[in-house]
Amino acid sequence: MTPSQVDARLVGNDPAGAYRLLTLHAPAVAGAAEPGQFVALAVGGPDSALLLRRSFALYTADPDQGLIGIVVAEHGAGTAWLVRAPVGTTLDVVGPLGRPFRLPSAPCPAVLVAGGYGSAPMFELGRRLRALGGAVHLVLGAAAAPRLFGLAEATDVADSVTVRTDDGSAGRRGLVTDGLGELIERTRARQVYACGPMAMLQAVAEVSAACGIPAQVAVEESMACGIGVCMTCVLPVVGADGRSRMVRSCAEGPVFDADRVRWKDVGTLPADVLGAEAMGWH
Amino acid sequence: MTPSQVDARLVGNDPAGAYRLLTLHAPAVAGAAEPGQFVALAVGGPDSALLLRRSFALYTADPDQGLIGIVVAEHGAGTAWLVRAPVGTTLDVVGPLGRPFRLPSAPCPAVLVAGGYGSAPMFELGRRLRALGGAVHLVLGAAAAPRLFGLAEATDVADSVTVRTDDGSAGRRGLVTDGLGELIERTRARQVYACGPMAMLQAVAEVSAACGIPAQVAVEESMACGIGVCMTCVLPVVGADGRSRMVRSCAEGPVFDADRVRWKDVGTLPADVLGAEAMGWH
Amino acid sequence: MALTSTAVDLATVLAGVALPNPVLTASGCAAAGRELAPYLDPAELGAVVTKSVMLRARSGRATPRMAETPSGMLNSIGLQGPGIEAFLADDLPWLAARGARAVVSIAGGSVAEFAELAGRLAGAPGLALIEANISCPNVASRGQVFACDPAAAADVVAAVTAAADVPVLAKLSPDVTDIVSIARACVAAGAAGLSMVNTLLGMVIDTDSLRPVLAGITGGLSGPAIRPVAVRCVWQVHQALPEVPILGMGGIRSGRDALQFLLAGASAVSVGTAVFHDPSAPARVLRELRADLARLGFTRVSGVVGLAHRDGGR
Amino acid sequence: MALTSTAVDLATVLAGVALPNPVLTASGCAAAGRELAPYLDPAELGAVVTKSVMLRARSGRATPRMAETPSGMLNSIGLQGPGIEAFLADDLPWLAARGARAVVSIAGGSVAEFAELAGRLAGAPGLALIEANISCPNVASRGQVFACDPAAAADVVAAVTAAADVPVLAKLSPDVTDIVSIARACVAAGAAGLSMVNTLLGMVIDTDSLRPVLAGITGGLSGPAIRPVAVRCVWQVHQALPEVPILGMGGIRSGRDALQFLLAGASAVSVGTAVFHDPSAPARVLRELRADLARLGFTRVSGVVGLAHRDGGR
Ligand SMILES: Cc1cc2nc3c(=O)[nH]c(=O)nc-3n(C[C@H](O)[C@H](O)[C@H](O)COP(=O)(O)OP(=O)(O)OC[C@H]3O[C@@H](n4cnc5c(N)ncnc54)[C@H](O)[C@@H]3O)c2cc1C
Ligand SMILES: Cc1cc2nc3c(=O)[nH]c(=O)nc-3n(C[C@H](O)[C@H](O)[C@H](O)COP(=O)(O)OP(=O)(O)OC[C@H]3O[C@@H](n4cnc5c(N)ncnc54)[C@H](O)[C@@H]3O)c2cc1C
Ligand SMILES: Cc1cc2nc3c(=O)[nH]c(=O)nc-3n(C[C@H](O)[C@H](O)[C@H](O)COP(=O)(O)O)c2cc1C
Ligand SMILES: Cc1cc2nc3c(=O)[nH]c(=O)nc-3n(C[C@H](O)[C@H](O)[C@H](O)COP(=O)(O)O)c2cc1C
Ligand code: FES
Ligand code: FES
Repeated sequence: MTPSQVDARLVGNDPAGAYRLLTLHAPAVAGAAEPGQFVALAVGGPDSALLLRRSFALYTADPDQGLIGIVVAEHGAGTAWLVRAPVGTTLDVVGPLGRPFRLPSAPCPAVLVAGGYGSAPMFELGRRLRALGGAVHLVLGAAAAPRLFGLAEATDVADSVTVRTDDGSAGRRGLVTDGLGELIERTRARQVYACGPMAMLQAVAEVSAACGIPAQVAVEESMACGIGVCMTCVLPVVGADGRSRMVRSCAEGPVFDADRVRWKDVGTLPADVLGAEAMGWH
Repeated sequence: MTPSQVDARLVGNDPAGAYRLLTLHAPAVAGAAEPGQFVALAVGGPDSALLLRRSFALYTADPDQGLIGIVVAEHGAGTAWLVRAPVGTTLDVVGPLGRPFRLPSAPCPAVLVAGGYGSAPMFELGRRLRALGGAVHLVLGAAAAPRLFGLAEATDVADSVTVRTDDGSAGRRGLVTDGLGELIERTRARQVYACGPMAMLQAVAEVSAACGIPAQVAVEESMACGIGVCMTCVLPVVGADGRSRMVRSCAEGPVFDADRVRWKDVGTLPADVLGAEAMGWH
Repeated sequence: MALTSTAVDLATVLAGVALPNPVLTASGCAAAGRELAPYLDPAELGAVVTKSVMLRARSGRATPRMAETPSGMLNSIGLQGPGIEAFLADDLPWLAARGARAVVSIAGGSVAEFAELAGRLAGAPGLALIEANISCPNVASRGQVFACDPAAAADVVAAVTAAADVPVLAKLSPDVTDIVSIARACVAAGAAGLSMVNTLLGMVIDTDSLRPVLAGITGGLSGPAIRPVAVRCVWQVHQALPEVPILGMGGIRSGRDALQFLLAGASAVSVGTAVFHDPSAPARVLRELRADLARLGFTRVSGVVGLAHRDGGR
Repeated sequence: MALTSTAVDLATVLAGVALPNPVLTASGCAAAGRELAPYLDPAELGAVVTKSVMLRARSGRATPRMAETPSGMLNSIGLQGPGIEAFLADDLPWLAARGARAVVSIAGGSVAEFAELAGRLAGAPGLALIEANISCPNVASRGQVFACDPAAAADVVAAVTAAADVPVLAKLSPDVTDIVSIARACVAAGAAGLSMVNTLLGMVIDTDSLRPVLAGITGGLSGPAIRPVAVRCVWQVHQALPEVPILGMGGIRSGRDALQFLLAGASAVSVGTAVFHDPSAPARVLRELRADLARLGFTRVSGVVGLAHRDGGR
C-alpha cells in the first residue's frame, strides 16, 4: 500500500463515451493498489505553467502486467492536456494514494452506487466483493448515456445492474437514489459503497442511514499535494471520539464512513470543529 | 513586407547536422519575406510557462507553395520544445519581421560570411545576388562540421565556397575571418553580408572596413516582443546625423550597416548615446 | 441581470472619460500604438496607453534588459524614449489621425518635471487621460520611488492634476506594505482614478555567469505570474474606496482574466506583457470579454464592476 | 576556485547551526516530514522545516483553501494544526528517531504566545533551529501582520530569542515597502538569521461563480511565479546585511533555482510548493545542486554564498 513515484509510459489512450480511458505501465503502483485509492499525475510537460498534480481514481490495477487504468473526464487545462497525450508519453505518477474501500470481514450482499466517472473504482471493488462470496448490486447514474462509464462491463461484476440518467437517454430517467432504499431492502444489502459528486454521496448517505446500513463513500475534494502535507483537501468529519475535525481527504480519505461526514457543513467551518474557536484573526 | 500573425502547420521537422530544419505552411509570411528577416514563434503550447516568442531567421520562403523554412539549434527550453514538435503541430507565427539585407542597385561581386546557423539567410540572399548578375563568394564557419548548415547547398548559390571550423573537422581549421581580406581583394568584392555570433560580426566588420568596402550584418539580440514595442533588443548604433542612439534590433534591424554599430559598446551604455545623460537615478 | 445572452454594450466610463470599451493597452507594452497596427486597429481598443514619456530624450539602460521567468518576465528598460517634444510631434498625431484615444503615461524625476509634462500635454490631440507613472525614482529623495511614499505620491498627483486639462490616473506600485494608504493619498490629492498595478521588483541570477542577468541588476516582474497579486490590489482598493475608478492590469491574457479585474472593482483593464506573446492580445481579450459577458447574461460592463464584493455571485 | 570538477562538500552552517547540506523543506509544505518518507529520507536533507505550530489546536479555514495560478498557487489554510502539545508528543520524536534535524516553525497571535511556544520547545529532541513565522496577524493590532511592522516584528523576535535555547530565524514577508528595514529590526532584536520569503498576498476570482475562489478570499501566492521576487529580497538583504545568515525560499524547483538563492546571499534554501508537484523535490534539488556546484568547479557551498554580489562572476 505504500505509494511510490514512477515515470509511467502511457500505453493506451482510448475513448470511453464522454471520457478517455488511459492505461499506464506503472508496476509499482499496480502492485500496491486497492479499489478506492487514487493516483496523482503531473500534467503539461516540463515547461508547464500547471504546477499541481491532478488526481484520478484507479479503475484497474493489474500487478501481473504492471498496468493501471484511469478514466479521465476533460474538465480544464490539465485534463485537456491529459486526454490528448499521445501513447508513448511518459507521465510522472504518484500512487497508490489514500485509503481504499474496506471489504467486509464476512461475505454479505452489497449495493455499489456510482455517478459518472465515479464508477471507475466500482468494478474491481465488485469483483473482490463477489470473490468473498457476497452478491453485488450496481447502480450507475449520470447526466446522460455518454457519461455512464463501464456499462458494458457492469454485468460481469454485478448480480444486478440499475441505470439512471437525468435525461433518460439510458436506463430509467432519474437519480441513482430513486428506488435505492427499495433495492437495499430487496437485496438485503448489509453495506453500501458509493463514489461520485458530493451531492450524490450525501443523498446516498441519507438513504443508507434510513435503511440502517453502513455506507462507505469516496469523496472528491480539491487537492494541492495529494500526499497529506498541504491541508487543502479537508472536510469536517466526526471522529471515533465524537469530536469533529477538519480531516484530509487525501490521507484519511478519500473513502470515509458516510455517517461520519458532516455533509451539510462541507465547505464551511462549523463552530464545534476541533480548533475552530482558535481561529480568531487568522 | 508587412508582417502578419498566422497559425502555421508544421509540415516538416528534419535533422540538419546539429540543427533541425522546420518547414511551416504560412503563405502570408512566405509571400512577404525577404532574406535577413525573421519570424517569432510562440513556444510550449497553451499551458506553457514560456511567455515570450522565440525568433528565427528565415532560411526559405516559397510564396508559390506558401512554405517557410527555419533552422533551429536546441538551446534552452523553448527550442527544446520546438525541435521536438511533431509534424502537424499548429504553431503561432509572427512575421516576416525586421529589415532584410539590402541588395546592390547594380550587379557586383559580394562576399557572404556566416557562422553556424547564421548561414540560414545566406542561401536565398546568394540566389538573389546572382540573379542580379553579381558573383557570390560564400564563407561558412562553425565550431565543428555538424554545426555547419547548408554545406551541400552552398555550391548551388555561390561561385566559391570557403569553409572554416574551429576544430578542423570540415574545411580549414580556423575562423571565417582568416583570409577574408584576401578573398575580398581577390574577388574584387564590393559588398560583404554577414550573419552569426556578435564577435564574428565585429571581426567581419573590421576586415571589411580595412578593405574599404561596406558590410551589412544581421545581429542577434535578446528580444521580448520582436515587433518593436518593448525596447529590450537595443544596441548602440550611429545614425546618419552622427549621433549614437540605442536602436531596436527587431525593428531597425536585425540587419545593420556594420560601420554604424558600436561593436565595443554593445551591452554597455556609452556616455555619448542620445539621452544617456538623462539617465541619472533611473 | 438578464439570463438570456443578448448584445453586450461595452461602453465604459473611466475616471469620467467615456470609452467605447474597457480594454486598453498597457504603458510600455505597446509603444505609441503604431507597431501594433499590423495586428489590431488601435481605434477599436478602449484606448492606447502610451509608453511613459519624460521631458528629455532618454537612452534607457544597458542590455540585457529582459529575462524570461516562469509565466512572466523581468524588464529593466530604464524608460527609453524620445522625450515629450518628439512624442507630441510624431506619436500623438498618429494616434489621433486614426481616431484612437490616447492615455498618455508620464514619468519624471521630480514633482516639477511631472507638472511640466502635464502642462505640455494640455490641448494635445486625442488626449483622453493622463496616467502618472509614479513608480519611478524620486531624485530629491535619493532615488526612492514616489509610489512607495504617500506624501511623495500625493505631491506628484496634486501637481499633475493642477497642470493637466484631462483627468489624471495615478499608477500604483504593488511593492508597498499598504497599497490602500497610497491610493487614499493619491485620491485626496486629486487623482480621478488609479491604475494598478505596475511591475513587482524582481531579479534573476545567471547560474553560468554567476551574475545577475539584467544589466540593471533588478527589474520589473510582469505577466500572468503576478496576476493574483494585481487582482488582490484592485480588490483591496475597491473595497476601501468603492467610488474610485480603477484601470486594472497585471498578467491579463484572456477575456476571463480581464473579467477577474472587473469583478474585483476595475472599470477598465490594460493588457501589457501578453502583447509580447500575442501582438493581437488586446483585440482578442476584448472579443473574449464580450463573449464571456454575453454568456453570463450581462448587457453592460458596469453590471460586473466590483460584483465579486457583493453577493451577486452564483 | 578549482576549475576541475571535484567532490563537493555540501556541509553548511546556518545561523550557527551545522547542517549536512543546504537543502531544507519549507514550512507548511512538508507537514512534519512523515508524509514525505515514501519519497525521500528526511535525514538526508539539511533539515525538515515543520508546519507552523501554535499553542492550541487549530481547525484552519473553510474550503476551498487553494487555487492554482500560472506557475504558482494560492493557499489559505489558516495554520491548521494539532497545537504544540501534540506536536511535541507525536511529530518531533518521529523526526528525531530518524536522525532528521528539525527547524520548528512557530506562529502566534501575540508576542506572549510566541514566547510561550519557544519556551515549550526548549530541550525538545532533534530541535536545530526555531523559525518564527511572523507573517501572521497580530491580534493586538486588529490583525495587522507582525512582519509588516519593524517594531512588532522586533518584539516577537526579542521574546522568542529570550525564551529559546536554539538560534532563531525570523521569517519575513515580501509584502512590504522596505524589507531591509524589517530585516534590520529582526536582527537588532536578536534573530540569528532570516528566512525569506513567505508567500505574497494574492487572490483569484471565479469567473463562473463571480466570487473569490478561496473561502478566505485572499491567500498566499507561492511557487516558481514568485521566484524573481524572492531572489530580489534575498539579494537586497544580503547586500545591506552581508553578515546575516539567510534561509532562502520562493519557487525553488531545481538545483539551479537553489543556486540562484545561494549566489544572492542565502546560506541554505527551503523547497516548498515544488513538493506538491514532485514529492521528492527536496532530494532531487540537492542532487542537482551538488552536480551544478561540481560542474562549476566549486568544492564548498560557502564558495558560492553571495558570490553574485562580487565580481566572482565569469
Ligand atoms: C480523489 C480524487 C479522485 C478523482 N478521480 C477522478 C477520476 O477518476 N476521473 C476524473 O475525470 N476526475 C477525477 N477527479 C477530478 C480531477 O482530479 C479533476 O477533474 C482535475 O484535477 C481537474 O483538473 P483540470 O486542470 O482539468 O481542471 P482545472 O479546473 O483547470 O484545475 C485547476 C485546479 O483545481 C483542481 N481541481 C479542479 N477540479 C477538481 C475536482 N473536481 N476535484 C479535485 N480537484 C479539482 C485541479 O487539481 C487543479 O489543481 C478526482 C479528484 C480527486 C480529488
Ligand atoms: C533575429 C534573431 C534571429 C535568430 N535566428 C535564429 C536561427 O535562425 N536559428 C536559431 O537556432 N536561433 C536563432 N536565434 C536565436 C534564438 O532566438 C534563441 O536561441 C532562442 O530564442 C532561445 O530560446 P530557448 O528557450 O531555447 O532558450 P532560453 O535561454 O531558455 O530562452 C530564454 C529567453 O532568452 C531569449 N534568448 C536566449 N538566447 C537567445 C539568443 N541567442 N538570441 C535571442 N534571444 C535569446 C529567448 O528568446 C527567451 O526569451 C535568433 C535570434 C534572433 C534575435
Ligand atoms: C517591457 C515593459 C515596459 C514597461 N514600461 C512601463 C512604462 O514605461 N510605464 C509604466 O507605467 N509601466 C510600464 N510597464 C508596466 C506595465 O504597464 C504593466 O503595469 C505591468 O507590466 C503589469 O501588466 P502586465 O502583466 O499585463 O504586463 C512596463 C512593462 C513591461 C513588461
Ligand atoms: C500550502 C502552503 C502552506 C504554507 N504554510 C506555511 C506555514 O505554516 N508557515 C510558514 O512560515 N510558511 C508557510 N508557507 C510558505 C512557505 O513556507 C514558503 O515560504 C512559500 O510557499 C514560498 O516558497 P515556495 O514557493 O517554495 O513554496 C506555506 C506555503 C504553502 C504553499
Ligand atoms: S491534498 Fe495536500 S493534504 Fe490533502
Ligand atoms: S524586441 Fe521588443 S522592441 Fe525589439
